[in-house]
Amino acid sequence: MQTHTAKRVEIIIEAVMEERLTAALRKAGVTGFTVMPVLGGSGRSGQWTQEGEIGRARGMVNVACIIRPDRLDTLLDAAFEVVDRHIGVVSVVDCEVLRAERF
Amino acid sequence: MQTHTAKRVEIIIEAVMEERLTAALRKAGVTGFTVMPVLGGSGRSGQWTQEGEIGRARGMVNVACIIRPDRLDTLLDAAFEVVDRHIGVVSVVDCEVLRAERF
Amino acid sequence: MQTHTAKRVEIIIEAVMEERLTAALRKAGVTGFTVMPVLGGSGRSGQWTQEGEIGRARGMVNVACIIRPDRLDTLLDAAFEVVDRHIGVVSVVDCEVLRAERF
Amino acid sequence: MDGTLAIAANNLTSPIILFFMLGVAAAFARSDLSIPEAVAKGLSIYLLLAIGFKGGVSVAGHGVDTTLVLSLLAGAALSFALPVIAFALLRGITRLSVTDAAAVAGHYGSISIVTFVAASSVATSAGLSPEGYMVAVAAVMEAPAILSALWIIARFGTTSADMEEGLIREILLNGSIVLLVGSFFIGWATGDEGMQLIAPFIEEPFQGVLCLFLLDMGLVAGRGLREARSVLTAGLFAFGVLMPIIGAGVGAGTGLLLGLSPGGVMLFMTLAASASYIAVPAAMRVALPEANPSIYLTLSLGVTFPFNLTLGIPIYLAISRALTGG
Amino acid sequence: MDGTLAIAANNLTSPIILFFMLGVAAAFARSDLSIPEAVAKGLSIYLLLAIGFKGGVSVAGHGVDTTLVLSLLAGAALSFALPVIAFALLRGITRLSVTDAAAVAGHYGSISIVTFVAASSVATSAGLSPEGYMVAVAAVMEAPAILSALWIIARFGTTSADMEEGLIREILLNGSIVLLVGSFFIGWATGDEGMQLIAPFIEEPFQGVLCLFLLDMGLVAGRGLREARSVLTAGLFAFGVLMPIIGAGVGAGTGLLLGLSPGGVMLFMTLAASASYIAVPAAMRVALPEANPSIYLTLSLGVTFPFNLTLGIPIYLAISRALTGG
Amino acid sequence: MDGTLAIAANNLTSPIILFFMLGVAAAFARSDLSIPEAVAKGLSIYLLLAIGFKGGVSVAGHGVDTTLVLSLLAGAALSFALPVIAFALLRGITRLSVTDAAAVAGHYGSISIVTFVAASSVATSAGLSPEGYMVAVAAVMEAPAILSALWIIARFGTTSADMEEGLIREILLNGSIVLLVGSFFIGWATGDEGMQLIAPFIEEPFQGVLCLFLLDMGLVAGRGLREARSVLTAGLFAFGVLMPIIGAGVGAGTGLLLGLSPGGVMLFMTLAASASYIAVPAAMRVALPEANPSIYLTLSLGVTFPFNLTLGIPIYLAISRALTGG
Ligand SMILES: Nc1ncnc2c1ncn2[C@@H]1O[C@H](COP(=O)(O)O)[C@@H](O)[C@H]1O
Ligand SMILES: Nc1ncnc2c1ncn2[C@@H]1O[C@H](COP(=O)(O)O)[C@@H](O)[C@H]1O
Ligand SMILES: Nc1ncnc2c1ncn2[C@@H]1O[C@H](COP(=O)(O)O)[C@@H](O)[C@H]1O
Ligand code: NA
Ligand code: NA
Ligand code: NA
Repeated sequence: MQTHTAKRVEIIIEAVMEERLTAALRKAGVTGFTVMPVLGGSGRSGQWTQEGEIGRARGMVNVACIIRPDRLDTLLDAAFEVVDRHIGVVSVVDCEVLRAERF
Repeated sequence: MQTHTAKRVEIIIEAVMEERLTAALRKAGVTGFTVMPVLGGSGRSGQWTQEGEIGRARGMVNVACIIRPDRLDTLLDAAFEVVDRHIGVVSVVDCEVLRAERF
Repeated sequence: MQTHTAKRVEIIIEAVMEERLTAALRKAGVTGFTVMPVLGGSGRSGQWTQEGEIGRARGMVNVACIIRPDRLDTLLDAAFEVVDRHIGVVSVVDCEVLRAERF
Repeated sequence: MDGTLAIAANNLTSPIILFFMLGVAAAFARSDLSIPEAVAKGLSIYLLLAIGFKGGVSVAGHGVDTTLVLSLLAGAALSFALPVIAFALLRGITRLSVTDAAAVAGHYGSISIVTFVAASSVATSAGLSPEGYMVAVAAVMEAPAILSALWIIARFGTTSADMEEGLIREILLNGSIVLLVGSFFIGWATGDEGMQLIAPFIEEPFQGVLCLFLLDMGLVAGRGLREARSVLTAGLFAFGVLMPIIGAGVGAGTGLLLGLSPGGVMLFMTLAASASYIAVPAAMRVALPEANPSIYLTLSLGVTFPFNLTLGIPIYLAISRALTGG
Repeated sequence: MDGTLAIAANNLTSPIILFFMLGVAAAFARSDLSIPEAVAKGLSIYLLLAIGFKGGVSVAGHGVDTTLVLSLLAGAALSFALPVIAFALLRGITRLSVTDAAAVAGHYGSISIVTFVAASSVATSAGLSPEGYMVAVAAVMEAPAILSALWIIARFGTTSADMEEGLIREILLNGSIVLLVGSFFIGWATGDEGMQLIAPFIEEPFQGVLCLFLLDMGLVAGRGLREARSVLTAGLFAFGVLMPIIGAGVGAGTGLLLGLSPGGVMLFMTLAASASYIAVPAAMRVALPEANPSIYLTLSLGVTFPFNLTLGIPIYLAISRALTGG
Repeated sequence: MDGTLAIAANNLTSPIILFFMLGVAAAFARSDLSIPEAVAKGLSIYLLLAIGFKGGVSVAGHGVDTTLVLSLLAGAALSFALPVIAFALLRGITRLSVTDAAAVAGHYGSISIVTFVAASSVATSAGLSPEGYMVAVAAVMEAPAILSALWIIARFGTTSADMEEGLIREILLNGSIVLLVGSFFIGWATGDEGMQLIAPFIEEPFQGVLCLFLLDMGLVAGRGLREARSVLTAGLFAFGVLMPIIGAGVGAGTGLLLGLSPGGVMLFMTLAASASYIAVPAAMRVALPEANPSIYLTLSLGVTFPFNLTLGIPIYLAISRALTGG
């Protein structure tokens, strides 16, 4: 099956920043992404879980974004602006995709 | 620790197509996969969120499938048949796995 | 944008073992990880879904851990100890991360 | 028509409608108010169980009316027929492609159970007692419209609908149909005794749960309208208001022919006037992926649902009363 | 035994059982009907809180019976002992490995709280008033069976159970035990005054919530049976029906020796007859990962639970009445 | 003060407090008891809807008091002013950085709606009838404190707060404010008629739902305390108990000046004494990411909330009665 080279970016970011991130992505022309839930985790700011929480101060989400390699830097710049002062993790993986016309 | 080369395929697909996809995978001999939830996203067909939705017309799921490299094409063929006319994203990443006998 | 090489480990493990896994990771000095939910899946032990379940006998979670390459073996050893007798899948992917000082 | 205005005004200031409007307003204002998906689904399960059970208990009480079977058949026939009317209307007053028009049409043959519930409330407060089996008619009307839409595609379309084995089974065994029909039969089987047992769960808090559910529907509808402003042309909007009126007319005629009570005629009108937003959209995503979901979801949930909820239902009540002398 | 038949028939047509059957049927028909996991967990939390609280209030009202402590001890002893019987029976009539047989055996020493709730309902409608502390007996019976199963493995098995530090704590502090016991003590502490405050929440809608919960249990049980048909041999099926009867017999003897009321004896029988599907399966996944969960889950939830719910409970009621003259 | 002790003792043994304690104990004991996030959110939505609606109905019944507008203004002023006091106190008795101190201070100007609900219950059982619009005062007090905290940072801090466009809108349209205010207006608009319709949903089960919700709050608070032991210095702990007392004092003075009823004064004290754990923490994460959330969440939910719930509320009741002669 014919596949095409792309980049898979996953941004784990605070739930309160989700809308700001996706707005920044769209502003940078990145219109394809998927938001996935996070149950909890651990990092330099300690361990947390979303269980039973009613507020959004602790929650995080995982925004996955598959993108053409030449658009990666635009995406990372846009994402960095938002995560800059915030906790969160940005990782990039090389991948192959079907149906490249969709990206 | 001893690791083995494998492929990690992630298929973001409409929730209504999940059962068709997993049936197709099983039919193609792919019996190992994990289904993960999706909260929302954005693509050519616009932005959406699952918040407060009671129907399944908009929801998507993320099917992750780790597979021996030589079985990749079988998997992609089976997946493509299902996603073909549908929205969704298929990406493939090279990975290493522990306990290769499980795949 | 400046990125740094890292490893992304994803461990799909039974929910009942989650605490044991994260305790083992922390004991091995791995303090950064994110836990994500799983809806269902299929493997050698059959197909399952979390829908409507009230117990934890069947559920799984996905623990993602981004780590400096030189710490990978420590992590895998710690993880292996916990998954050893249990069902579950451990995969490792090469990735690039922003803000390497966080890992 | 003074009474109608009073009922309409009363309806517009019922907590149910006001909570719906609160949801719409919150969504438009981009508030982060939201009901978790699991809770929203839980509420809808509650409503289906309660309404089905109550319908069954009512049938157990009043016995099987001779018109029951005819009503079911008439419901199915309407569900088959209405999409054809809707399709013709859409092709006449909008520029939708055959595919999109067929998909939308399918929604208007099927029904919205919350609209049905809201109409039942209004009917009851107006002193009417609709036939209990109308809930079974609602269930019967859910699915045929889908087949109708697929037939329209096969007949007039260029793309083919994906009618693979399993689709029909999936449509008929849709969770909301199974729960509604199952609860109906359980209510029928256990009757008043069963009702006494679970009335504090399904009767008493019902209106309050409905408020909360309509808050959620308002949030979802408002969000949809906000996102899909661009697809909502004047023609489509006109369709979203006209089609329920046409449907209600057809429903009224059918109800009268069947000899239903005033409440029954009103509910038949409401069923025919309402548009699906659960069973049909899901089926369309499977069978007709090329159709644009923004169009049919926005029309059904963003235009026709609020229209029926606010203006339609009191109108149908007034007309049904005028026609039946009830 | 005429009364028994009537009660059994009545039980079989109670909404609770019918909703369970609806769930099973929907799962077998592969309907997509499902209750969100969060809602199902919320329902189970509600039931545990309500049943624990009611038990506590009842103890506050009737005072501490002299048999309370003896009943708790007897419950713990039964929970330790029943797995040994179950293990022997399993090794006799099935071909399960030692590991699988021990894991299954552990489930049958422990208890199913929903079965207990259903039996309490039946007892109350039959005019009995079981001792309020039976809910504490239920809590006490949850865990010992796990240790029993692990002892069986250590004694007869080749694989070793993973008895690491923390497991015992985890078993005893299992969420359902903590909630049940905690609510019991809160009910005890606040008594009738507390009950008045929250009765509209935990008393009145209780039966309705139970219906919804049993719909979910039916869906899960049906799905399990569908997936695990292959593991369910005739021998295993026989065990799933025989073992509760044996357990009920042992429970009846114990209840009589303790001098419990007719309702208390019936509930003791039910506890002994029922099999765990929350605490024990989770513990087995941790300590005995080699045991096949399909076997113990299918037996417990797919065979023994429906058996107790439909036939077992009326039988235990009849026997308890016959034995106690109640 | 004998009556106070009795009320305090009575309060400490109310099911609401006991379920909170059960949650804390379960979290400390590392039980796996937990309420699903969706259910917890559903419960908080229920409480906001119910309390807002009831407040509105009460205003509809008693008419718009002349002091209503003044109370709203006073509430906003308090919400602006209290963070300044809190900041000064924190800088005096703890070693928090300006950033952390400002973030914490913001929480204490805002309010905790569950504390308000608990105080309302106690007021009602003590025979008081607080002004219905106090719930609107609560809503008005949610947000100003955030601006106050950001102003403190701008004035005394080295890092700058992230006051981008959208933040103010986001704060004001926070889901809990929108739902509380929206339900208040709907209750006002529909009055007693609306209340009759949905009372079996929002009135009767209210106390029971509150118990379940407080169980969840106890679990979350207990977990927070367990994780964040290290940040909780003696100075911070002292602040977490002193600040509500100071706030209550300021609230008492304001309530008296406004001429509120005994119940109104007590609720004003409670609002001023309580600390936010929904709106403010979320806003701080956005605007002041450098502030350590463990500090403000632990103080607000782990120290001040339990203090108010157990000791504070009965004290505020006693003082309000003494001051108003009510
Ligand atoms: N190395 C990592 N791998 C995966 N997730 C991480 C990692 N570090 C941090 N996270 C996630 O990001 C959150 C905040 O991290 P931190 O800023 O280090 O406290 C954590 O709670 C985790 O959910
Ligand atoms: N480039 C992408 N990266 C990640 N997810 C995507 C991407 N494009 C689309 N998606 C997901 O697939 C869904 C449908 O995409 P589309 O068909 O482009 O509307 C979106 O709503 C996203 O959830
Ligand atoms: N190849 C695979 N790819 C992704 N997930 C898998 C795979 N194999 C197993 N899993 C997951 O791990 C669980 C247990 O696997 P197993 O031990 O093979 O039954 C499955 O239910 C899946 O959720
Ligand atoms: Na219709
Ligand atoms: Na048992
Ligand atoms: Na305050």
